[in-house]
Parts: sequence; structure tokens; C-alpha cells
Amino acid sequence: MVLDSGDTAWVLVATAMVMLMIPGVGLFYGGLVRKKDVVSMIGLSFLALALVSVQWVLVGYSLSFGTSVGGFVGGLDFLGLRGVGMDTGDGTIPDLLFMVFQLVFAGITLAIITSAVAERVRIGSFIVFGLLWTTLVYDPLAHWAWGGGWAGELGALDFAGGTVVHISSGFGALALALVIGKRIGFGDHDMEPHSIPMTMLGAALLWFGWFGFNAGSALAADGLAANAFVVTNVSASAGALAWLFASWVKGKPSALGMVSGGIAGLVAITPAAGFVDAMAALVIGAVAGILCYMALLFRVGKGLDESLDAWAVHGMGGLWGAIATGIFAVEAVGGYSGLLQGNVDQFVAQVIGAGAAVIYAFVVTYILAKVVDATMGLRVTEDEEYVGLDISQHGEKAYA
Amino acid sequence: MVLDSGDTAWVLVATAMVMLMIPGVGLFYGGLVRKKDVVSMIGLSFLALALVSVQWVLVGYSLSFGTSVGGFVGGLDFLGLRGVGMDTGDGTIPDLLFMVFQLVFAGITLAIITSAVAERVRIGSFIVFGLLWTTLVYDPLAHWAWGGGWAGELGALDFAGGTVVHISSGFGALALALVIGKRIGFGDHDMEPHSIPMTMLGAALLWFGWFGFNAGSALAADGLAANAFVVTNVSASAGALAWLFASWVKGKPSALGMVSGGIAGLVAITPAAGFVDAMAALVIGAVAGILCYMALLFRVGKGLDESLDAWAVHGMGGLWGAIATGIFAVEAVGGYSGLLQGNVDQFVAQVIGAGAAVIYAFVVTYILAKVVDATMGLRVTEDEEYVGLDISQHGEKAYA
Amino acid sequence: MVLDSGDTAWVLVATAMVMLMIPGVGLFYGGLVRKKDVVSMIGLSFLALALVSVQWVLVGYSLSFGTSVGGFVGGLDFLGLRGVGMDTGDGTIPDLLFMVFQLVFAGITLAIITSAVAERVRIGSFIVFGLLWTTLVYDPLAHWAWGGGWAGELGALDFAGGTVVHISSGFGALALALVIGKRIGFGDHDMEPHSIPMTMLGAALLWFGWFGFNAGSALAADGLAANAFVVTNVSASAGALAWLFASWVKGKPSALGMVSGGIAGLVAITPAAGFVDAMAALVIGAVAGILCYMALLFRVGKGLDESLDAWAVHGMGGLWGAIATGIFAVEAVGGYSGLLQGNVDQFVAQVIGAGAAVIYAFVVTYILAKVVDATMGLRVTEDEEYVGLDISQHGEKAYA
Amino acid sequence: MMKVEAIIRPERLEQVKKALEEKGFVGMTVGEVTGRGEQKGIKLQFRGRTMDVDLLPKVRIELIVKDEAVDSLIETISTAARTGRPGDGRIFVIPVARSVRVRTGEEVV
Amino acid sequence: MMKVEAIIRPERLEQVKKALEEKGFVGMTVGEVTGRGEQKGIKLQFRGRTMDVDLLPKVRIELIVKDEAVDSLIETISTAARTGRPGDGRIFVIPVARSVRVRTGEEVV
Amino acid sequence: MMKVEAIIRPERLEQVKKALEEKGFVGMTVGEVTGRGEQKGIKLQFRGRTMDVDLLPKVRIELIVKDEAVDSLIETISTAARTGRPGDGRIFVIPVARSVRVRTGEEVV
Ligand SMILES: Nc1ncnc2c1ncn2[C@@H]1O[C@H](COP(=O)(O)OP(=O)(O)O)[C@@H](O)[C@H]1O
Ligand SMILES: Nc1ncnc2c1ncn2[C@@H]1O[C@H](COP(=O)(O)OP(=O)(O)O)[C@@H](O)[C@H]1O
Ligand SMILES: Nc1ncnc2c1ncn2[C@@H]1O[C@H](COP(=O)(O)OP(=O)(O)O)[C@@H](O)[C@H]1O
Repeated sequence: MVLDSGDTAWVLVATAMVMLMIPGVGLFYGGLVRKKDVVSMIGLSFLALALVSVQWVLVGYSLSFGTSVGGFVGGLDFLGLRGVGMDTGDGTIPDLLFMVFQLVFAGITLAIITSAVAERVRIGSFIVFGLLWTTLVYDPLAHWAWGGGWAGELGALDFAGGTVVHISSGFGALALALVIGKRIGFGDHDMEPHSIPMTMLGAALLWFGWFGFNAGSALAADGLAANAFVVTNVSASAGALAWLFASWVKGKPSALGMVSGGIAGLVAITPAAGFVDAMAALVIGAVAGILCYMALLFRVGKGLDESLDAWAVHGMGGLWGAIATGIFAVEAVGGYSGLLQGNVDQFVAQVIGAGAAVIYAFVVTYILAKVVDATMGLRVTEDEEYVGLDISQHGEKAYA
Repeated sequence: MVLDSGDTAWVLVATAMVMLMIPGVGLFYGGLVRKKDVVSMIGLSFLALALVSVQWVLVGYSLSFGTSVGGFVGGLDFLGLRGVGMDTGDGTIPDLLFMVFQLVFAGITLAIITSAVAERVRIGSFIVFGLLWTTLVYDPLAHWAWGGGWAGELGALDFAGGTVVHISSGFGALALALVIGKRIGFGDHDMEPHSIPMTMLGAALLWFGWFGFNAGSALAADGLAANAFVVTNVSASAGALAWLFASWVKGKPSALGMVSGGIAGLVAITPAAGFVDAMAALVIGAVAGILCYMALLFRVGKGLDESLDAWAVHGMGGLWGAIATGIFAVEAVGGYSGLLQGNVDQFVAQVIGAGAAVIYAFVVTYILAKVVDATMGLRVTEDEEYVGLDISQHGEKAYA
Repeated sequence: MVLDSGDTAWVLVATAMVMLMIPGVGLFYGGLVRKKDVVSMIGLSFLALALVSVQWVLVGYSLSFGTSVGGFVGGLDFLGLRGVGMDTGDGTIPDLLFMVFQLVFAGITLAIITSAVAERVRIGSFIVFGLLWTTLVYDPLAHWAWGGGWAGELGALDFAGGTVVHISSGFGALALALVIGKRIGFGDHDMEPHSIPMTMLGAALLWFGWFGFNAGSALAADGLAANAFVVTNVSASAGALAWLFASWVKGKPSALGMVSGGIAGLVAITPAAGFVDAMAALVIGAVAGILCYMALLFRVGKGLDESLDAWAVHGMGGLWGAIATGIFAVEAVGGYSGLLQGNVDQFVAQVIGAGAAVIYAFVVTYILAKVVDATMGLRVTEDEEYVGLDISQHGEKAYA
Repeated sequence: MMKVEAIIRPERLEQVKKALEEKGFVGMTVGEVTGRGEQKGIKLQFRGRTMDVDLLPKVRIELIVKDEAVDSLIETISTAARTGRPGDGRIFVIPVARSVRVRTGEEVV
Repeated sequence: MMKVEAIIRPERLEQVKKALEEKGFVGMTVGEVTGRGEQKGIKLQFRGRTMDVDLLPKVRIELIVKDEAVDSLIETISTAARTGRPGDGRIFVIPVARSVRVRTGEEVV
Repeated sequence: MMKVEAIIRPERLEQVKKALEEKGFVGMTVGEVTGRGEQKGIKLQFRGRTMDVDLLPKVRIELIVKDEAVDSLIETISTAARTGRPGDGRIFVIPVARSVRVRTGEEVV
């Protein structure tokens, strides 16, 4: 097809916006950890960006979007970006642009999962784990949903990555946290966020970037993008208010809860953004805010140190979003009907797609983490952890 | 009309950029308050975003842009976004996109007004006040200027919200500050900004987002948008330098003054951005920098605790901008002539439009604030204020 | 030509993104200085933006893009933006937009050079120096490469400013540092970064904005922009990983090194972004990461206080990028061949263009700095430096 | 020689400094601390519950002075720092055996 | 009257505060410091090299108490702050000559 | 037993630490403070006016040592911390009644 400069302009920007979300995750997480680990935490997000950027142009894009091998993974057609050029394929934007738009999604997914290893991971092991994970977990999942894989064929909808990005990283984080184990002192003494303003700044960048994430996934500057944009903002807002009020009921209205709820709303609307309308987004976001808050309380109650709640927010939010897509999809928006319009099939497809991703992400991540742990050791020594990763891993001090 | 993908791309981005300004306001303000209130301050900006997002899609958009009821307020045609869809109306961008572009303007306006209640507002009361305010002050004012209301009919120009956004929030803040009263210890002991870098970061995000604010208001990616972009940057720069030098004359060149002057320049050019050229913008910005600085000194001299100077910067800057539009408008840019081109009518229309907004915003805000204060109490207790809103309202500590 | 709304949309956004890089530089640098100088450091970046914005619309644009005077500098045709309007000239975007896109480049260049005077410059002298520098160094260099000057005529390629922006500011910083001299205590006691997270935030904004910088330089939303976007990200990532590993070899993997390497990769790809492909970008970025790291070690070894490494990263990275363009350019991307495709001429042109810029920037900056130093004094007094510029220059304290 | 340590409200630091200067007490060392007194800080009422906010921010001022200056010093500080409400702080006096000026190496007060 | 200064691990502050409260020690002043003991902090092994991380974060708690309370106070703090590993901290006892409550100006303990 | 408190320039901390180590003084507690001496900090000339910048950043080092070590300690610190210009700081010596190691509960120096 012929290149559309407006669509291209929008996807260029959207890609940059999603890229900015990656350090946004780093800042969000970085504010939540202790002062002695913040450089490490933000550093992991940059590392995720850099590692995946290289992996993606070499092999990742091909594994995700190459000719399908049995619906499970892409072939090696695009290795080293062979054949991925400046001209448009069957879209209205250059192939290279589609490639890099997908790249930043892969990058942020790896950044999200660092929640599970906060304040205790060896950087060398993270590099190895990260490369394995993006190759063996992310790339296949992207292929399933978007690259011609079985889930897309089945009709499971994932507009902007509820399954591919959020379920994968969220349930991956759960597995990873189980393998690496709790931080020393977890449950015993306070591990208060060292800078809530930093986390709020991260949330601001995430909210901003998410418009590129969701509305960019229309791959065009059109009405569908506008719809995605609107429902993204509505769901985020509903999520923010819902978590705020839920925390209020239990005690005081938490500002951290409010921004977390915003993220929860953003996560949940991700798979649905091209299929539902604004009133549905209000419900999806509000439910996400409450659900993810409950998941967080559950996680804490279980004494599980999935430290920065990638599971509670991204995993559970993504799962809810995938299912909600099957409930609230309306023909008028994206051409698909959900349960409320009487289409049980769509609902079932969503459950299958999401369920498979949950299982695949959890199991494969668990195995990878075990392998890396057994061979290199995922975790720093007790002394290194006590001193903090900034000094022990990087030889740096965040604040002088 | 048919959708233009370039225009749509630009307005999509512009909307995201304006959204980013909302936490940008939070960071700007957050740096200026004491350490004990920064979570509250940034939180209020997120709260403004979330509350207005929900209010706007439910009723606000309709009250602003529905069929005019006597030129004063919009009808209920678009309640719950009924009839607001993915297709373009009489523009070149989807209706939904226009709607959400307007939404973020409403959001930031409420965020700006939080200046007046910094470090002392009860969060519950702010929620109620905020919903009332955006509904009863912002929505009518938006209707007056842009929604088919009397001010637009009269010919008063407001390209991007000098009146609707800045006069309304600035003079609203003045009224609100009078009702809520001074912070304990105001005028007695220092209340130094706890983090000037945070304020500068906020200013950076504001300056960046303002290009979306002003150039986005062209609702197209065209020459007018380019003009708006250029004059926005010129005015901001002139304002920054003017305030810097003005503070220098009185003592030392203030970096905080420089960024405040930048904001003053941005505010002042807002109503004029589609009507004046770059050389006029130099004057508009420079005058804004000095005028707003003088307003600030006046405010401090009067012992008035409109804490973070929404009045001095947004109120007075917006007022000057509205009038300046009537002076400097040139036919060649936006099709309207101002005083300098001999058009007294335009000048008069500007004064009437701005004056009405000043009065309406001040009076109605004052009444709303009084009502909320009388019923719920706008203000926390003395002990809560002393301890700080972060702990007393949110149970959170900004920095560990 | 007729205006293309997609191209216009993209360049509007790209311009805003580059503008955001300017405080991004301020934050990057601000995190690296001591607590007592951070307001000054971020302030200098805002000052660079404001000063250049005014200078550019008055004279700078004309000196750069006016009718060539002997290939050395532009004529005064566009003084005060005379004749620079909302319509497109021979491009697809409004003239005013091209003008302001170029403006932000000039702005960031002056911001980069502040590295050399960190923690010791008098603000008044910086204002004078900055105006002279942008007029007498930046404007001619921009003219040489892009405005019809001799370097462009010669065939030296500089896609987005490797020479104009980075060599000029980097080697200018070197000269400036030699004139202003070391900070008190340099080499004697530690001058640790006061906030690495702030620097990382700055790096995030730079990486984000650089997409506007490089892909925006296509001046269109097309395949070339997409290519520039992709290679920008690849080179940054390769640079980040290369510096990370290089620092690891010497001790511990430095997170600061990783983000510095990202910047090095971004710098190096800048001149090449429209001429090379992604695999070449991997090499360009990786070499840049290592080269700039070595340059930094060399600089420190020499006891040279070019404080924040504009020379090592921008100067040397830009030089490498200019040469690399001559090596790796491929016909298929931008229509030019480099050494690897057997085109020695291109390589030679690159060396001449870059070499001339190195010499011009260094020499003229040195002279300007000497002149300002001799007349006004570039540097604050010893006591002022000891107390810190925030208090002594601005009367402000960064953190309360 | 005595070290007089005063824990005061941060918002009173300026007044205290000024009062000290007027009395000729110039040298001092100041640090940020948090603290609570017998009331255990401030009690906030919150939807029927009470929440203690202890460890409120305080400023510690330390001055080394001759023994005979102690009374005047205590008087000066406590007057300037007093608001009359809980949390005003404490002043402690601690004997100092020796005091040396680094610049010269000599014993001083 | 004595000033009891305890330098403890930051992560033990809550326990220590609780233990003190139970014993009726309410007033206290707390500050952030860094420190090292005889082991010179923590030694990290790093690719064959050893790196000392000295000056680890600590919390200083100070309480002014009557002489007779000192023993109980030391006992309480050291029990609550103890992990048994290097870095647990020190408690110092320093004689206090006078103590004044700013709010009232009176001498107190 | 004595507590030796030195208020020094932050930029001298490394030198002082090194000098102390060489003399075998390892255990120490360090904190950030601000302070001013008799010159009332630094006077900046500013367009004909003079501006006092008082309360400049300082570092406080505290060491508990045996009485007999005090002289050597003072000597060591003041040599390493000295620049010869105003603001070099002070060293105070305060008697300590008891010192307890938390890890073991035993009395130590
Ligand atoms: N016994 C004590 N030991 C150490 N510090 C104390 C003691 N009592 C009070 N303080 C310090 O003095 C500050 C103010 O306490 P104070 O004015 O006594 O409070 P209150 O008015 O509640 O008695 C406290 O925050 C604490 O820092
Ligand atoms: N001689 C000393 N003087 C001052 N402070 C000390 C001294 N010894 C220890 N400290 C303080 O006590 C803290 C803990 O030290 P300690 O528990 O003695 O460590 P270790 O277990 O290594 O002996 C140190 O970080 C330091 O702040
Ligand atoms: N009388 C004092 N009491 C407490 N601290 C003091 C006293 N005099 C000086 N100091 C501390 O010592 C630091 C350096 O002071 P000093 O070197 O005496 O300055 P100067 O050289 O101006 O006399 C001060 O910043 C302050 O922290």
C-alpha cells in the first residue's frame, strides 16, 4: 500500500512515546525501592531497552513476525532485519517503523518484569535471563497474538498487548519472584518507598506514553486511534479513582494507590482499546483498580515478595482486560462483539488466549529462572544485598 | 468532512502532550511546597486529571459543547458521549479526538487552581469542590468561548484558552485562597521550596506540553499550527528572560524566576497564538514576565497566601494575553486585526470577554468555596496541617 | 510545494521533542554536579533555550539560512523572520516550522557546551558568551552544512547535526574548559554526582527527544524518517551496552556509564541517521560507546576539567559519527555511498567537513572565551564557587 | 566549657539564630533530626481512630560556650524557640573537656 | 542525668522504638548518620578483589534520662537492636549537666 | 573514655578518614550538619552589598576512644582537616560514662 504520512507521523511519535515508558517504568519502580537500590532499578529498565533493542533487530522481530512455524513462533525470514525496509508492506507505514514500534513493546515488557528481582538481582544474571526471556517467552507470545500465530487465528483479540505484554510480564514476574526468593528482611522491617514523587513522575510518563502504546496500536491516525486514546484515558482515570477510594475504605486515600490504580486501568484497557467504548472503559478501569488492589493485598498477605507488584497490576490487570475485551467488545468500535452483545465465542477465545499466555509465561519463566539460578546464581550475596545493589553491583551511589 | 490523517496525528499527540502537562503542574507545584506536602501536591494534579476525565465524558463535554442554552451553557446532547464517535464531524479529525483534546484542557485547569489550597486542603473536600468547579465554572466558560456561547458570538478571541483556562483558574485561585485562608505560619517563617529541580522539571514538561496546547488548538497540522508553535516558544523565552532580568534588578537573577517567567510567557501567548506573529510574541512574552513578577510581588506584599501564584501567573498572565490579542492580532496570521491594525472593536471584545471571565470565575469560585467550606470544611485541622498533608491525608511519606 | 499535513505533524512533534531535550541536558548535567550547583546547572539549559530562541528569530536563522555570503555565513534576508511565513517554501512543511525546528537545534547546542563551565561560571558572562557563541560559532557552522555553505557544497553529509551540533559544542567545550580552568579542588577531593537518578531522567528525555532530532531531520514522515528512527535506537542501545561492558572490564558495570554510552551512541548516529542501515548502526553505536569512554578516561587522566564530558561524548562521538557516515553510508538508504561501498570521496568529504568544524569550533570558542574572560570575567570568585552557584549566583537553594 | 544542645522546631530556627546573634553567640552547628516528646508527637483523629505521628522534624542546634554563658544562652534560645505548645523542644547542657580550632590547632572556646 | 546515644541499624528502629515505649521511654531524638565499626564495614568480594564498604547507614537515637534509668535503657535498646552480626552498633552514655523544656522554660528530665 | 567530635569540611572527609585509619582509629560515626564559626560563614560581595552565607555544609565525625588516645586523635584530625582558611572546623572532647557494644551487650571502648 501507499505510505500515509499522517499514519507514519503518528506511529513515529507513538513509538517514541512507548520508548519513554521504559525509563518511566524504571522511575516508577525506582521510587518504590530503597535509596540504596535506585540506580540499579532505573538501570535495569535502560538495560531492558538496550538488550531488547539489539536482540529484536537481530532475531526477535523475526521470531515474532516471521512466517509462522506451526503457529507457535516466527521463522527466521527477518533475521538481522533482512527484507525489512523503508517501504510500506501491506500497511500504510514503513516496514521498519512497524518493526521498531513492536521493538519498544518487547523492551517495556522486559522492564516490567524487573519488579520481581528488585534490590537483589545480579546484573550479569539479569542480562542472560533477560535475553533468554525475551527470546523464549516474549517473542513466541507476540507471535501467537499478532504474528500469525495460533491465538490470533483462534480469534483471541489483543489490541495493544494485554496478553503479550502484561500477562506475560506479570505472571512471569510471579514465577521469577518465587525462584529468586524474598528480600532479606521482607515482612520483618519496613521497606518504604524512598521517593514517592519519583514514582509519580514515572506514572506520569507511563500515562503519557500509554497513549502511544494503545492508540498507536491502531497503526493509523484515524477514528480507531481516537477511540483507543479516549478509552485509555477513561480507564486510567476510573482505575485511579477506584483504587483511591478502595484504599480510603481501608484507611486513608493513598496517592500511591491512585497512581497505581491509574496504571491498573491502563493495563486493563490495553487489550480492549480498539474494541470497546468509553462507557465500558469506565467499568473496565474501575474494576481493574479494585481488582489489582485486592491482588496486591493478597500478595502481601501471602508474604510473597513480588516486590513492585508487576503481577498484581500487570498480570491481574492484563488478565482482567483480556477477559473484559470478550465481555465489552462492541461491533461499532472495532468490528467485534463481546458477551454483552451475545457473542459467547469471543469470550471463550479471550479466556483461552489469556489462559494459555498465563500458563506459558509462568511455566517457561519459572524454568528459565531456575536454569539461570542454578548456573550463574540469580541473586547477589547477603552482604551485597545489605549494602545495596547500587554500590555492590554498580559501584555507584545514587545521591551524594 | 473527510478525515485528515496528518491533522489527526497531530491532535492525538497534542492531546497526549497536554495530558502530560497535568502532572507537570503537579511537579512544578510539588517542588515549591515543603517536603511534608509534596505527595499531596502532585496527587492533587493526578486527582484533577482523573476527576475531570470522568466528569467530562459523562457531562462536562456536553455542558461545554452541546447545543447552546442561551449562550451560557451547552445542552445535554452529548451526555455520556452519546453521538460522539469515531468519524469526523465538520472538522478533519474524529469527534472523539476533539472531545478528548478538550478534556485535557479541562483537566489542567483544575490542576492549576490547586495552587490556592496547597498544603492545607482536605482531599475529600477538594474532590467535591473540584467536581463542582469544573462543572459550574469551567464548563460554562468553555462554552462561552468555544462552544457557541455568547463570548465567541461577540467576537472575543481565545485561541487556546487564555480566558477559559488561565483567567478562570487564576482568578478562581484568588477567590479560593481568600476563602481557605493562609497557611499556618505564612509570613512568619520561611516556606522555602523543597526542591527547585522538581519545579524546573515541571516547567520543562509544561513548556514541552504547551506546544500541544497552543499549536494543537489549530486542530490541524498546518501553517497556523506552525505559527502558534513559533510564537509560543518566542513568548516563553521572552517571558523567561524578562523575569530573570527583573529579579536581577531587584537582587539576584532567580532561576525559579526564569522558569516562572517562561510559564508567564506561555500563559500570555495562549489566547493570541493563532492571531499574532513572532515579533508581537516577543513583546507579549516580555511584558508577561514583568507583569506577572510584579503581580507576585504585589500578592506577597499584601500578605495574601495564594500559595503557588496561579493568580499572579495564570490569572494576570491570561488577562494580559487576552488583551494583548486585541492589540497585536494581525490579519495575515489568523484573519483578525487588533488595535495596532486599527481595530478597536476587537480590543473591546477582548476586554469584555476577559472581564466577564474574571468576574464569573472569581464570584462563582468564591461561592462554591464558601459552600464547600461551610458544609464539609475545606481545610484540614491545625495539627494535620502541621504534620503535613502527606501523612495526615494520605498516610504516606514522600521521601524515606 | 503543497503542505503535507503528515509531514507537518511529524515535524511539529519532533520540534517539541528536541525542545524537551534542552532541559533534558540540564537534568543530565544537573544530576552530575554537586548539590550546591544544580539549580545553576539546570538554569543554564533553560537560559540557553531562552537566549537562543530570541537570538534565532532575530538574527540567527538568517545567518544560518539566509542567502550564502561566500559559503561562510547566511545573509540578512530573514532578519526578524522577515519573509518566513506559514506557507511552505520548497518543502512540504511551513517555513516557520522549518525555522523553529532549526531553532531548537541551536538551543540544545548551547546547552551542551555548559558542561565546560559547570559549577564556576558567572551567569552574566555566560549570557554574553552564549549570545556571541551561538552567533559566531553555531550559526556559521549550521550555514556550512545545511544553509548552502561550503561544506554542504563539498558534499560533506551531516544528517542531523553530528558536526553542527555535537562537534561544535564538544570541541567548543574543550576550548572553553581550557580558558575557564579547573574547579577548585578538582583532582584533590571527590566531586561525586549528587543525583544519579536525575541524570538518568535526563538521559531518558534525551533518548526520547533524539528520535525527533534524528528522524525529524528527514523533514517528512516517511521511510527515511523510519530508518533514522531505527538506527537511532539501535546505535543508542549498542552504545549503552558497549560502555557498560567496557566499564565492567575495568571494574564494575556502571549504570551511569550505560546511559552515557547511550548518549554516545545517539551522538554518533546523528550525522549518519539518514544514510546507514541498522546493522551499521550497531557498529557505529558500539564503537562510540567504547571510544567516548576512552576519551573520558583520557580527559580525566590529563587532569582536564571539562567537567561533564561534552568533549568526550559529543565532541568525540560527533567526530566518529561524521567519519562513520563516510564509511557506512549505503546508497539504498539515503542515496550516498561510503567507503565500504568503495566511495573514497565521501569519506574524504566527511573528514574535511568534520575537521574544519573541529578547528573552527575550537579556535573561535577559545577566542570568544578569552575575550569574555578578559572583559567581564568568566568565572565567579573563589568564595562564590565554594558556596555554590545556586546561592552565589541565584540566591536560591535547590533542596530545603 | 559546655555544649548546649537545643532541639527546636525547624520553623523557629531563623528566630533563634537571630536572637543568638544579638546576644553575640555566633559559632554554631546545626543538624536535622526528628523527635518526639512525652506526648508522643501529634495525635490525629481519623474517622474515629487516633493515629500518632511521632518523630516529627526538629532542628538541633549545638553551641560550645564558656560555662558562664550557659544561662544566658538557655534563656535566649528558649525564649526565641517558644510557641507554648507541645513540641517546642528541649535544651541539654553537656560538659566539654576540650575544644580545638582546626585551622590553628589551638585550644579555644 | 544522662544522655544515652545509641547508634543502631536503621532497619531496627521500629523494634527499638516499640521496646522503648513498652518500658515507658517516650521522649527521644533520632537522626540519620553513617558509621563503621572495627570491621571497617562490609567487605565485598569482587572478581578476586575485596572492596570495603564503610560508612554504612545507621540511625542515632538519643534519650536524656535520669541516671537510674540508664541500665534499663541500655538493656532495652541493645536487646531490641541486636541481630548478632557485625554492625549492630554501639550505645554511649554521656553525663548531662542540665535539661530545660523550651515550652515552659523549666528544668526537667 | 571520651567522645571526640570533629566538625570539618565535607571535602576533607576522605583525607581525615585515611589519616585516622593509618593511626588505627577505625570505628566512627559520621553525620551531615551545617555550621558557622566566628566569621559567620562566608561573605559574598554582591553589587556593592555584602551577603552572609552562614550555615555552610560541614561533616561531623565522632569517635569514642580511650582517654589516652585523645591527643593523638585531635592531632590526626586537625592536621588532615586543615586548609588554613576560616571554616576548617572545631574538635570537641566530651566525657563518656559508658560504652556498650550492641552485638554482644558488653562494655567496650
Ligand atoms: N527525653 C528526651 N530525650 C531526648 N530528646 C527528647 C526528650 N524529650 C524530648 N526530646 C526532644 O525534644 C523534642 C520536643 O519535645 P518536647 O517539646 O518535650 O515535646 P513535648 O512538648 O511533647 O514534651 C522532641 O521531638 C525530641 O526531639
Ligand atoms: N569507636 C566508635 N566511635 C564512634 N562510633 C562508633 C565506634 N565504633 C562503632 N561506632 C558506630 O557503631 C556502628 C556499628 O558499629 P559496630 O556494631 O561496632 O560494628 P562492628 O559490629 O563492626 O564492631 C558504626 O557504624 C558506627 O556508627
Ligand atoms: N562555638 C561553636 N559551637 C558549635 N559549633 C561551632 C562553634 N564554632 C564553630 N563551630 C562549628 O565549626 C565549624 C567551622 O567553624 P570555624 O572553623 O570555627 O569557622 P571559623 O574558621 O570561621 O572560625 C562551624 O561551621 C560550626 O559548625
